[in-house]
Amino acid sequence: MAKYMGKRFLFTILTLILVTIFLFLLTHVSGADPAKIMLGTNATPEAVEAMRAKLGLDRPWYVQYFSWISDLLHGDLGTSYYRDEKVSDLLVKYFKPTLALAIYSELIAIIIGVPMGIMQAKNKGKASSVIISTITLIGLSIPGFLLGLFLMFFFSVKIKIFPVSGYKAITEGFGEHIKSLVLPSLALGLSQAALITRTTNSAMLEVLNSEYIKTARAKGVNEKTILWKHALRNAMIPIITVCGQSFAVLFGGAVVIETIFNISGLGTLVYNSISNRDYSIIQGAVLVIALVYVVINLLVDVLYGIEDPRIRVGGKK
Amino acid sequence: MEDTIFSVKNLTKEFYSGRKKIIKAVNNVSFELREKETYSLVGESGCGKSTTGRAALRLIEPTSGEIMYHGRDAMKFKGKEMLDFRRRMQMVFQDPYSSLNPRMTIDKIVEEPLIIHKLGNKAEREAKVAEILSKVGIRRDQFKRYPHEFSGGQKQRISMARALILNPEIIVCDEPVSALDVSIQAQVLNLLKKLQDDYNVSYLFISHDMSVVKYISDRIGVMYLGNIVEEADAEDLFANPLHPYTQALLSAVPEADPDIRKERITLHGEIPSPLNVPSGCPFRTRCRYATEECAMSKPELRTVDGSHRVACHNYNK
Amino acid sequence: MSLLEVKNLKTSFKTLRGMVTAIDGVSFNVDKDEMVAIIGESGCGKSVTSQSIMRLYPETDQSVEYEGEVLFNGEDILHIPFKEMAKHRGNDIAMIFQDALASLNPVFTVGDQIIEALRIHKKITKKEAREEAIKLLEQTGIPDAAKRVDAYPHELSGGMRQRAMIALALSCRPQILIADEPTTALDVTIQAQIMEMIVNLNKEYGMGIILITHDLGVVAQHCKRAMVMYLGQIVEEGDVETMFKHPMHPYTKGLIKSVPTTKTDKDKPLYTINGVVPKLSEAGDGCRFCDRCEHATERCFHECPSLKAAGEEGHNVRCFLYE
Amino acid sequence: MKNKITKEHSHKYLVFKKLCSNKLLLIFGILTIVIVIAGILAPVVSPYSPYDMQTSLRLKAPSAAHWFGTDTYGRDVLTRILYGIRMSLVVGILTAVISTVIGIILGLLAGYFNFLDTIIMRISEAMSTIPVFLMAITLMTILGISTKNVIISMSIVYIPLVVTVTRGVALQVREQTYIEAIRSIGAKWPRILFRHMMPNVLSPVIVQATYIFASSMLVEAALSFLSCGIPLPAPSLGNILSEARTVIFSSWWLVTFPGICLIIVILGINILGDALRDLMDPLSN
Repeated sequence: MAKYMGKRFLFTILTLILVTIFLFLLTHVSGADPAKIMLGTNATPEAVEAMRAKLGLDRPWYVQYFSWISDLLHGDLGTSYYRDEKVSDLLVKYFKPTLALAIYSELIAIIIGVPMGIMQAKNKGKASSVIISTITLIGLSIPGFLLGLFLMFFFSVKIKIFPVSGYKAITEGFGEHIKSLVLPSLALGLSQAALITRTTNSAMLEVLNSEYIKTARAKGVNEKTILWKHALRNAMIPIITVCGQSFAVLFGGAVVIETIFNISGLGTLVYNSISNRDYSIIQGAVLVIALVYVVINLLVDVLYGIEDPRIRVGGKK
Repeated sequence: MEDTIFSVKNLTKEFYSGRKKIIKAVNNVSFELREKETYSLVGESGCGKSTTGRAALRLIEPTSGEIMYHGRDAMKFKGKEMLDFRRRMQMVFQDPYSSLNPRMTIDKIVEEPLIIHKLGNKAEREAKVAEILSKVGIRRDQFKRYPHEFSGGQKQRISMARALILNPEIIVCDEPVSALDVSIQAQVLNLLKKLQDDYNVSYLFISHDMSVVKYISDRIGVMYLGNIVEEADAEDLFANPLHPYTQALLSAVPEADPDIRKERITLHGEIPSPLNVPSGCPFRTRCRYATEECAMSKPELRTVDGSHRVACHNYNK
Repeated sequence: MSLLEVKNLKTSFKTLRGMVTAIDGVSFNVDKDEMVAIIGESGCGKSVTSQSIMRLYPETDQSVEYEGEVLFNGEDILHIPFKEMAKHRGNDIAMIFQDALASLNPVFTVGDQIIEALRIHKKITKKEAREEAIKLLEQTGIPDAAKRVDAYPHELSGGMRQRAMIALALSCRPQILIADEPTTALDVTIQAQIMEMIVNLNKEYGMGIILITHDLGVVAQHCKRAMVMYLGQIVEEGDVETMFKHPMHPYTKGLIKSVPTTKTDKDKPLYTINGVVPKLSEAGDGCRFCDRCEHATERCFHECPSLKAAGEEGHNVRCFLYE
Repeated sequence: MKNKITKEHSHKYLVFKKLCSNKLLLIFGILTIVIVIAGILAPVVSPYSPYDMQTSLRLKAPSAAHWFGTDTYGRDVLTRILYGIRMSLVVGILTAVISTVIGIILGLLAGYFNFLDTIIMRISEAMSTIPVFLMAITLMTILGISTKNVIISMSIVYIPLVVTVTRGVALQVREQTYIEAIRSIGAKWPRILFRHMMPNVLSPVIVQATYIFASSMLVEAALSFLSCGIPLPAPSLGNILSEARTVIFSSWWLVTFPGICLIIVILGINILGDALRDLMDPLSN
């Protein structure tokens, strides 16, 4: 187990290094000149040159990369091209709403997805299973932003039980906080719920077809225990995987939903930076989200170990 | 021996398990194959018989040892020589279901070797394919079918056709009948014998089924944990097994004849893991005659009577 | 009254092609102390027979239909509610499967799986169950059982896993043990050990055993009575010695003759049965073996013979040749 | 015997018949086909030009002349939707094809050569740490907004997915005996890889490609909705919705019709994907 986790950890570091190289290359390949962007279109060539020297952009690319990395390791993500603020400060400020949104969406996705998937597998061949699979398919086909617009139109404009937009921090009262995030979380979480339903269903079906389920039945275990103890334990790995991945997807999807619901989170920050071509912020935000993904995956790996003795004992697979 | 066409000497294949542990799957194995003869390697799972077959063909590179083909050193073959070696040495595999490409019709499958070796033009190739397929008992109207439309026995016939089409000298048959139903086994065994007569091929026959081996072989090598422990003419081996392992193996074979209920030598314990081969004689942990000497030194394979060879300290000369 | 009476058992499965009958009219008895073999090649329905007796197929989605009766101590367990069947499984009738690695749940220890079985059917504490589990593992010849009880299936060797599987099946001292190809996946030397153990269970505890196998050797060496199945039907049944020496049904004859033994003459080709086993869905109205039979007459293609007594007592055969 | 009745039908036919028994899916499938055909024939069937602005006709509700109403610039919504579907389909198909072709090649190489496996899979894993949508929008910012760049960015985004799927299947196929057999005959790697392995990894990858097709249409719509996708004034379903954002609560037809069309088309492609998956399932029974 320790060896397995050590290996996973090393891979994680490697992945992160690759991500930084990738992000670094992206901004370099794009040919965008931060100095020009910062100084605006009317800047004189001399001023741009001076700015480039100040930012260190006149150095060779690998020197720039390593100085960027060493800054990163010190928690310094650079300065925004537009606003006179540190990227790290901005990210911290905008991170919380997105995190809250992602957590609630994930909860919705899991609470709906896992039981639906189990029901679908349990009732295989019955009408209820067909209904669930059809709903799932529809859920996968509705764009989050459309769902968001619809929910907003119905619940905020027509019935008026939820606010149209805006985000309330938890410090402004838990009720308000939840209320402000219900619709965005639904808009974001439902498609993931569909995905989790699908995965849970196919994982359960596969397990229920296996020989050891027959053994369990042959020794007299009742069907309920077979489903919830024997089958679910074994189907856990794909379910955990898809839940972990969906969390990262939610962070990505937040860009659109936050814009619609006017939540000032990472998504909005990225969106606003795009029109300004404020690469330092985009770079920072993407890096943070990649970090979230990687950490979640590491947690998922730990869960694998706890879940599956074949990984825990013997370090195989 | 004059008519020896192929021989291996001190063939060894090691695998790495993890970073440091070495598995000696094949340990100093030597045997030779004469013209139009069937030499069998028998043993239980994990004894290294299949690995020996593959290493002898250099399908996996041996760690050390000598492979002589018509007096030439096959370990040094490269490029055209190697391609020619591949052409003269063919293989038939155990699993009929996965040994044929499911996306190709069987006439294409059988034609493929000719294309790889650039033999004949299209018309010639087709004629040859038709001839060989008819020979193994496939009807002309079945040529354009896909493998899944055939039964296991028929698939094994098609595999034979694929191997024979290049006019090989030697065919390595890796458990060719063990995946087949009993009534089909007999058909394939008969076919193997008939084809040997018609095409003058030699077989290196790998199997765990003693009765089948007895029926098909001229000479037999018994393997245990990567070593050949006894080698003899087929009749001789069954009439007069010398190694305690061979004796136990023969007595354990359930004969499909209620009259032959023999005195059984039950071996206790299990085959040791190849990661942890006992010192000295590999069989000593399960041998009822084991002495101190057996733990000290490894017995060499020595000739006792004509072509009968055995590796055991306790056999009195 | 026999311990287990199977009467006219017919099992059909729902497939895309409609209901397909996998076994058709299988009848046999198993007495206490008796070891009966069901012989057949793949697809003959021998495993379906055993799993139908245990009712292991999920019945909630109507994908399986049973007809006939399975009487255990006189009670028809084929038609009692599915839930009640669970009480018999493991407790009265237990089963061991071919592939022990696939048949043991990978996420629970061997001990946990035995303890679970014990606690379903007996009112005992966890601690008692654990001690019982260790005892069972010892009985099945697992060395160091007190330690192995906490091992996961993947940590054991093939032979050990099959022993653990047997320990699990024995946990509630069932009256009938169904062994479905228990030694097929094992090496011959290990095979011999496991078969010896199964034979002992039969002798010492008087457990009725149904041995399902394709290996004629195993049957010839260990069983007294056997049934031969072909395409979902029993084609011949009787005493092993007589049947192996004087097989009656052309299929049984062919099967026995085509298997090489160490006494087979090497210079003669082996006897073979022509053709291949047809698909279940292609079975016609006539005798199911007619396409491959040397003796088939016009009648065989239109009419299916029934299983009738022939030869010695207790010997039945499904063939017009013996009418 | 009742077993014999449907004997002559192939397995695929039976699966297809079973799929058609789900009426709801069937209806959506047929609707999709209608919409897709209308989209393909947009220049022929649409009564107006998608770019003609008529200020006098601003934001008119659906009528006999304009079935789906008009937008803020007085353009016919139906016409724009038809052209928009065309655009979305083209972008989706190209994305699916490009990412699949590149992904299959990389995935096969990774699945066959151990040394390439580590390199390709590490890079692919690093790329997939960035969520699909975020990655697409980042690439769009850097490459600049144009239709071509939408296709390029989305193709890049989906390549790791195809690589992972292909490699997974390739690893299984590589272990099949027929690959060992063809190697034992003396075949070289390009032949093994592209003649023997590729046809056998294709089915799951094609199923994956249809999902990419659907999912890339979703992403394209979202990108365009945020004005980072297809540049205006070209119609795409995302663009139409994006332009409608400001008047969304007063002019319902501007969101409803393009929204429903988008959902139906994506649903239809997903149904196609599921059907392919079931049809290509290795022959059971």
